[in-house]
Amino acid sequence: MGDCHYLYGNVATEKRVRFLKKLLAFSGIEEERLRCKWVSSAEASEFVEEMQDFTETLRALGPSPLKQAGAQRAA
Amino acid sequence: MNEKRKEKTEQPDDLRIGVFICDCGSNIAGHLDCSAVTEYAASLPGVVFAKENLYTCSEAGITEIQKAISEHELNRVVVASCSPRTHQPLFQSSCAEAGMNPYLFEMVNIRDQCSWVHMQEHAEATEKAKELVRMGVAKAAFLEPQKDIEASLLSRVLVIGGGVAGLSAAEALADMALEVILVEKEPKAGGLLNQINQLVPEGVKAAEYVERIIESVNSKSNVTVHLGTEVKAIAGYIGNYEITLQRGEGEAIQEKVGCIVVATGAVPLEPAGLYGYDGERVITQMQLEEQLLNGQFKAQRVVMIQCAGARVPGREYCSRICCMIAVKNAALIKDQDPEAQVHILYRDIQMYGTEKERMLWDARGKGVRFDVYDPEKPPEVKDGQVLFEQPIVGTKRQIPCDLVVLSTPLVAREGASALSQLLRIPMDQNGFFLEAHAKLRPLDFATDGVFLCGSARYPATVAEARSQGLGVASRVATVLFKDKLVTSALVAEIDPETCVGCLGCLDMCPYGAIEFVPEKGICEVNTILCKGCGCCAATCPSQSATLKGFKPKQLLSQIRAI
Amino acid sequence: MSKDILVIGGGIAGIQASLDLAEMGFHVKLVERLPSIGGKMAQLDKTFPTNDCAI
Amino acid sequence: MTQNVKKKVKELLESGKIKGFLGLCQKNGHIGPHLFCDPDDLESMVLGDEERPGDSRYPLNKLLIHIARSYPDETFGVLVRGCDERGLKTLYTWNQLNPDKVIPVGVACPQELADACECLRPYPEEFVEGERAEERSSASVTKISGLDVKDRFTSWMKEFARCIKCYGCRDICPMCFCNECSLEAEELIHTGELPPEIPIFHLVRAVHMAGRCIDCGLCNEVCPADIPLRTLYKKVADIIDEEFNYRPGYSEGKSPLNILGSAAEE
Repeated sequence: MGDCHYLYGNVATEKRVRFLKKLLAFSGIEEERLRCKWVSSAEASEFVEEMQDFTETLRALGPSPLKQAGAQRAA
Repeated sequence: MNEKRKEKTEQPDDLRIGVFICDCGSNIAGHLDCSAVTEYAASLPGVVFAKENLYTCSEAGITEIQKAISEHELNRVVVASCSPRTHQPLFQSSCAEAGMNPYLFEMVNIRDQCSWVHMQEHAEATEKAKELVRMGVAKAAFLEPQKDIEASLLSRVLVIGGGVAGLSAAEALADMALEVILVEKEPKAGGLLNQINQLVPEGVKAAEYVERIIESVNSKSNVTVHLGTEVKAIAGYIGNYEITLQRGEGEAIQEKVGCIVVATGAVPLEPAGLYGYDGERVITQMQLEEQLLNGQFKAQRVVMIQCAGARVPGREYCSRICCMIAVKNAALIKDQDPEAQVHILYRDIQMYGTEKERMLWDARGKGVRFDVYDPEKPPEVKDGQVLFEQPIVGTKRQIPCDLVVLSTPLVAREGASALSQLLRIPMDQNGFFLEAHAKLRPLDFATDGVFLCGSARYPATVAEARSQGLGVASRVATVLFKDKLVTSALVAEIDPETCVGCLGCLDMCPYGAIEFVPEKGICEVNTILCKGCGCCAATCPSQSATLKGFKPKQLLSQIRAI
Repeated sequence: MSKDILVIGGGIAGIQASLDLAEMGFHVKLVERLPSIGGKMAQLDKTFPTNDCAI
Repeated sequence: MTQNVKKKVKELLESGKIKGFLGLCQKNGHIGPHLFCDPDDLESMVLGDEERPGDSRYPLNKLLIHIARSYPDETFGVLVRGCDERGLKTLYTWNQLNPDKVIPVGVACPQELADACECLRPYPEEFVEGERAEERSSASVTKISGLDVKDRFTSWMKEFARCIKCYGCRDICPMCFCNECSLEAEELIHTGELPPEIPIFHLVRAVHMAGRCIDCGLCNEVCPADIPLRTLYKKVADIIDEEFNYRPGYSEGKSPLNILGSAAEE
């Protein structure tokens, strides 16, 4: 943290994500659908691992309720 | 995608986008179908020309882009190739040469972000490359021409601090024919070297060494030295700083400079309350230096205690240079009087480099005794003796002595935080100034135009302070040798029509580039200070603050192209 | 006096010197014995103590 | 019930401490905001409790922004309840009002109103009228939090589906002082469709309420579709408090989301 090219950009992001996760949860959207991780350009394997893990998480959660709501509205 | 929204992101009519897909030899073409991507790019709305190149960054590739700009009257160019970090400036300047505004150029990374990460998935990688290109083209449609920001540069430098680092910087800057203003708080330049006896391994007298640099600096007509003077105020920004100096109670001096070098050094810790420190029987290495210098040193039996007040809770860093100083002085005492007993109690010895390691072995050869102590059970100074426990064998030992010398760390100056606020430069938890990047930009601050050298950054040896001083001069020269300051136009702007002056963005700017203008009741961006990080744009609730090149319209069109 | 500069060695020091000189407006010729620049740094993975990627 | 307020305002006006007092008046059977400038003209002043306590509230502090902008050198008095005072404090931090130019005159809300509002502090620091009612916690938030995630989504979608995009919640909101609103930005919210894209429309507004909403509940009152927006924003305030120990109108200084670095969290 704080080890950002733009000094404190990632600190600001982290605060917002913390807020957003809880807001999503309260609105009925699983907070696991939002994830924030810092991976440097030198950490390819960490990035791959993270992405695969996130993909798994999303698969397990199933389609987003937003998508279903959108489909219903369109119909 | 929602039909209605599609209308909203409708592209401008007069678009003539050219797309160049790079094979990067086999780096990209080896893992996905570049021809298919090119064909696909040609079909995208607004695209009038698409071409595949073996190496877009080669002479041939560049010529191709330039030719296409004139032949097909392109008003946007998208290159899908490697990382923008590598070649974006080249492509942009090439576009500019061909008469297109360089800010109408967009780059798509289909190598690092596509071919390299999907090496075994030819078909999928091709599809992803198409998507990436589609996004790039979507954003390019909404790019706006920009003009680089230009500002004047004063070829003058303020050096704060007249120790060896600041003097060296001033000397080198003056040799580059830049005008230098050197400010030293004390009535005499030279810093800590004035109190030091001699320098190893050459054995030169510290005072003579620093005097030579002071004379050299004084002899230069383009250096103004202000002794006994402090910096009171700093306004402005890179290229045009306005400085207020104050000499004692005298009148304030106003100066204008283009760059600032911080060389304020550090001070040895005064070990009040440690090991019975009294300045007579228990002294610091700095006081020992003075005794050796003045010929007042008389002790027969000396014990030196390393890490006195260093690497302890609250001051956890290693001051790096104290071990070298202790070994230097121990050897010197033995040289003066081979019968003298010198004992160094240490936790671990930091003598980096073969030359310094040699000094350690030489000192051992001369009969200086070294013993490890356990930081959990530090030595005790009592009745002319030093008591300590040898950690491995657990033997308790008493060393009778006439003099105890404490090796205390260099600590940050008290005035450091005031200067840090004046200049808006960061400090670490120990009060030392924090460089922009420990390895890549060790002498720069993140703030453009302000540089750093010597022990103000971290305890440094004389040689290090000198080389940092010389180094910082060349860093300054990279800025001031130009005719004018040219910076990227991709900075934040605040719409004066919609800003309500809520100050929401003000504290979010890490560069202090946003200012509230009370007469207008709104905030304004200083485009020279702004680095285009976008914190303000992300915070502004009314989208009054936006970042050029990353406006909501541009980003959203890119996102919606997925 | 010619204002062009020859830098011998394309490792981290030579590259930084060339970049700084180029920034100052000098014309720089960087000579490296090997087919690519980068020197020892290019062979390292991470660099101590900040663990930045060396390349 | 208005005697003390009238007395106080009369004093302030007569002593010249304030140029005018922004309060409520009753005319032709209607209650509305009014700027009282004459100490002898306080007859029609009311506190806005027509049929039930607090049923005729207005975002007086929001109106004060506009008055203050036209008369930047004058000081004005304003009628405040607990929420209005939080609003003033927050508007000071957002540089929309100058605390040196505002003199609040406080009234405490009756228990009935405090209960209905689930108000954490139904009284201003100083008040000349009413009695201090007991604080209430947010049962409505707890109720929704107790639902399972799918039911929460369904229930909110049902509420939001009634939205007719009248912007009433925003227009009444004393914390919505922007000149230009993201909810009208073409790139974010498209036009010509009802309800507006849900839940995005309401979540965008909820995000903008973070570190701002002072829980006055006017959005709830004004909403023609009875969407429990206040509950949503109460939760927003709770989150900011849980995560950063900051609650607008109660805590000092700026929202942690508007301060760089993590210093504000400690």
